[in-house]
Amino acid sequence: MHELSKRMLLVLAILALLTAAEIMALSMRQYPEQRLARNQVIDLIGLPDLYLGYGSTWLRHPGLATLSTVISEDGTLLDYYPGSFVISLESMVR
Amino acid sequence: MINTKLLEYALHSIRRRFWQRGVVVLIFSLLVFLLISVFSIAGSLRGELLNNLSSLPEIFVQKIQGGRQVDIPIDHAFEIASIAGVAETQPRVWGYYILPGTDVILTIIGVDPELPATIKKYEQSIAHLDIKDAASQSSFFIAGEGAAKLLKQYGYEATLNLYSHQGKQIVLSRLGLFISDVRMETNDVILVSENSARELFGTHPYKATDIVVRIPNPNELETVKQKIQFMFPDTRIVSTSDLKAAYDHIFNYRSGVFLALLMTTFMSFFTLVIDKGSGISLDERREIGIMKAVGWSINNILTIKLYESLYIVLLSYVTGLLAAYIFVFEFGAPLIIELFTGASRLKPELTLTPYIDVKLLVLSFLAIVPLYIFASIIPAWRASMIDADEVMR
Amino acid sequence: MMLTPEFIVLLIIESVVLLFSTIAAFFASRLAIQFAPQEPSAHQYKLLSQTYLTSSIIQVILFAKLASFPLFIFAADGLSGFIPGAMCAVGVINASSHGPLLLLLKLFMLYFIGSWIVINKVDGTTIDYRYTIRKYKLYLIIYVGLILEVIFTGLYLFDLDLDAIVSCCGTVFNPLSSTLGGRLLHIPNTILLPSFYLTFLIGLYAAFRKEPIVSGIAHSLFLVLGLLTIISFFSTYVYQLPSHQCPFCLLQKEYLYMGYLLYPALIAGTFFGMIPLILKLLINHTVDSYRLAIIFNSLFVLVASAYPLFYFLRNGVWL
Amino acid sequence: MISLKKINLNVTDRAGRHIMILKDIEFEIASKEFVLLLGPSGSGKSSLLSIIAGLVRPTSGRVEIDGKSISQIPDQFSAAMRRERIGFIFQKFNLIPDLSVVDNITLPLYPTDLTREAITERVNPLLASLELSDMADQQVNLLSGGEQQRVAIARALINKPDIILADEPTANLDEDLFQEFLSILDRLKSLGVTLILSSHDQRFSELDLFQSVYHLKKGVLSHP
Repeated sequence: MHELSKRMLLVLAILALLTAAEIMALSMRQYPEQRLARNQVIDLIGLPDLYLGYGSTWLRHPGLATLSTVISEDGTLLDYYPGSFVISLESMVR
Repeated sequence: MINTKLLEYALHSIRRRFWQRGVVVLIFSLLVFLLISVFSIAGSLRGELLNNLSSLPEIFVQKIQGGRQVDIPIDHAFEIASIAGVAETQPRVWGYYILPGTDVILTIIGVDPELPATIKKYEQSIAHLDIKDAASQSSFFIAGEGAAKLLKQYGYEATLNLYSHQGKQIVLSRLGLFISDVRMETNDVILVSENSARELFGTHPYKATDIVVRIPNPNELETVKQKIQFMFPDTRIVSTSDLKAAYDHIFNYRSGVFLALLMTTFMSFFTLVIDKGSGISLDERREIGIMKAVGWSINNILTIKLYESLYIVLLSYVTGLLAAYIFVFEFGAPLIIELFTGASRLKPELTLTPYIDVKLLVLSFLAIVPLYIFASIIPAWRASMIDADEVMR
Repeated sequence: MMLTPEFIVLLIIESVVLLFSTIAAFFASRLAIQFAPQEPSAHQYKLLSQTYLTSSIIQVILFAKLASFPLFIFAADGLSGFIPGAMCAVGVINASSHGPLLLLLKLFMLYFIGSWIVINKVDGTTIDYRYTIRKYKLYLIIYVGLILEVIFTGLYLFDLDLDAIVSCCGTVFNPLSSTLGGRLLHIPNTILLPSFYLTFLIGLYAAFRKEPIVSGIAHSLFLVLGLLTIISFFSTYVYQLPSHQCPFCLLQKEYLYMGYLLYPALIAGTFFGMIPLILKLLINHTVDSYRLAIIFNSLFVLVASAYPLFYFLRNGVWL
Repeated sequence: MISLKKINLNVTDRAGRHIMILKDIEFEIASKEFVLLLGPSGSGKSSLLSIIAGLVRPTSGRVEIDGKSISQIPDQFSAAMRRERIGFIFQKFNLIPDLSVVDNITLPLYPTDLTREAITERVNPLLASLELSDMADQQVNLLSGGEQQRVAIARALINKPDIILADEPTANLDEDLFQEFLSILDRLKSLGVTLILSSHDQRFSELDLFQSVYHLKKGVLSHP
């Protein structure tokens, strides 16, 4: 009984330590060269948004899209992508 | 103070009823795993965007007519440049190009034609660069990774034929490809010279798609913004601070968390119904009866039941957490990433830079552990109330 | 109404606490009326079994409350970004009129539930269920307190005005302003500090001599003085800025989350210091929690006084 | 030492019928006395023992051990009394099947604040005296009937009780295991323990082991 329960506590302790180690390792892990390349490319192309692979144009650059681009794209899209998804900056800036 | 023997007994009884307890641990760690993975991915992407904002031009000026964006006259750029605090303004021509006969949408961005000469500045982000004859090229293109792969299927590798909006064919020769590290930003991008872009989109020579404005001192951002708005009432001005607020809105830390935590709560209660609803198995009833007969008090039994619940919920939380971080940041979240990438022909591959959100860890812990402990009170009480005499008969 | 993740979790925990405290209150009210352990009827046996349920629920409620109190401050701190003028939790809590009252009620409830747990432990050692009925009547009062707390949290959240400019620790706690914090801080440090250390010593002496009444009074005074001196004196040394008197910025990252060590030590120390008096008044039973009181209070005073001492050693001058 | 005053026990079964199990039981047991409780199965012997152990509350009447009533006291006190003073031997052994021999024997000591070392010191001589040392870590359900009986006895003796309650201990034991149990009873006699043994086995009445013998039929006690 004693060894088995000690082993179970050990399992929990080891998992907790592993998690802490993983979190430490991840927070330490920077990618300087990748960061530099990305900064250069953003400076070159000057567009903010990541390519998350959307079919419609306004979703490629929601940052620069206006509500009208949604409607011009496909009115029905509004239901599928709720209006709040596009950055209707008009509503954002109070 | 704490009777370690009771803790030992509780742990041993978990081990003995492994399957019934194991199911609960599995469901709970899956729950924590899902919650933490989804938010780590969202957080990582958001972190990526916010980092990019630092090297973006501070303001984008778009001309709006009838609610739609139209091309902006280039002389606006000169007037904006005159505003104090503005370092430089640059009219840009960019747009979308749908490869004829396919559903592939490419982003065509026009940059100043002397780029081949100044390409050195962006060397880090471009590969397969044939620098030697770069300077002489006028009609060049640099393709993003996804776009290049796709165009290869259509036979365009070294050269690219685009059809301008009048139907005229424009032939461009490849200057280089964006490296895969920046594919998140440039996966569908085709960089061409401004002249080719104008020819492709048929933009009026004195007009541009929009104007970017660089303002070195962030404090002057708002004032310059108001000045431009005052100067050109029919323009829409997007600043990086708006973008930042917008990204928060999109990744919507709040409503996302709200939904996820609500889901967690329902799921945890649902799991508990399964686990505790199943009542106490016959041999467990007999065991408690025997324990009470040989001298265990009701409080002792409540204590070991509490230890059991604590161990189970802690084990589930830690396993779920560890699994989530390894799954997301070591293996790139194979399946769950699809949640974040829409459907499109250009296969988007996201590289997730590590993102640790301590607040989320604390909140998910507090959303799950107290609930489980509360829900395990009543079953533990029912177990401790078993009548020893009747069970041993 | 502002729904940040912290408030969502807080509301989840508070609603579960409310649900279970209502269950416990239902049983407690029946127990308080019908409990007569001497007659061996089946009904009494059922009531007896329900005492275990209610005490387990109340013990878990205490732990939930111990978690939800810092979470409330953490949530308020999280809101400081959205409320203009609020730099930390103080501003947010003052953003609605119910804020400070809610905070005091939450603090008071910790002590109240804690005392119930101690009474429950003592009742467990009596062979004739001497205090059982009284402890369940006491729980009904706690239940009213819990309801009040939920109502005040709701009120606080609903009339949280996000656009109104609020004053944060700068004005709230500076002696000149007329706010509650301000008036309390009219007491200059030259009086506050010696009385703080004096009540600490009296408490220590009473704890050694195991005097419940003196210890109880001294420690309750010490709690009030402790909170005041943290705000007006010790916090300035933590922030090393004479004008910055704020009790919540201690909880932030740049000050090594020192608040999470100081406040629990003060609360635990004063709680264990007051328990002998509370138990004497409520159930006339003597309990010896003095050792814990001494440990926690000295820890609190040591850590708190370390800041000005180190500051003086390093810079050779007081703030 | 143990005195039962006007113990009545009636129970309502699932069908709601009131069944009288024990009626006006009244008797005294001196310390170190061996008492035999004879009666057919179902005559309320087990309930009487459970009442003495404080496991069951009598409908009326009082049970006193050394003058202190144990029938109306809170559970933690009656549990503590069972833990410190009473050893229970059951007819079906009532061992926890998937625990090892040692864990079963030391089960009563878990709630106490004895250290693990103190417990092993106490359990080893007991294992030796009941020849269980070599199977100490085996799972109980793999043992034979006789061995399980010895484990149950060891469990009853682990907390050095001064009262042993044995409820039909020899019900499913064959002849030589019965003799073996008798030798254990002799050893208990030398330990100076108070024993209450309930059985329907007449063989016990021929022994001169028991100072007093009671007959229990349909809940009524008679002292021949």
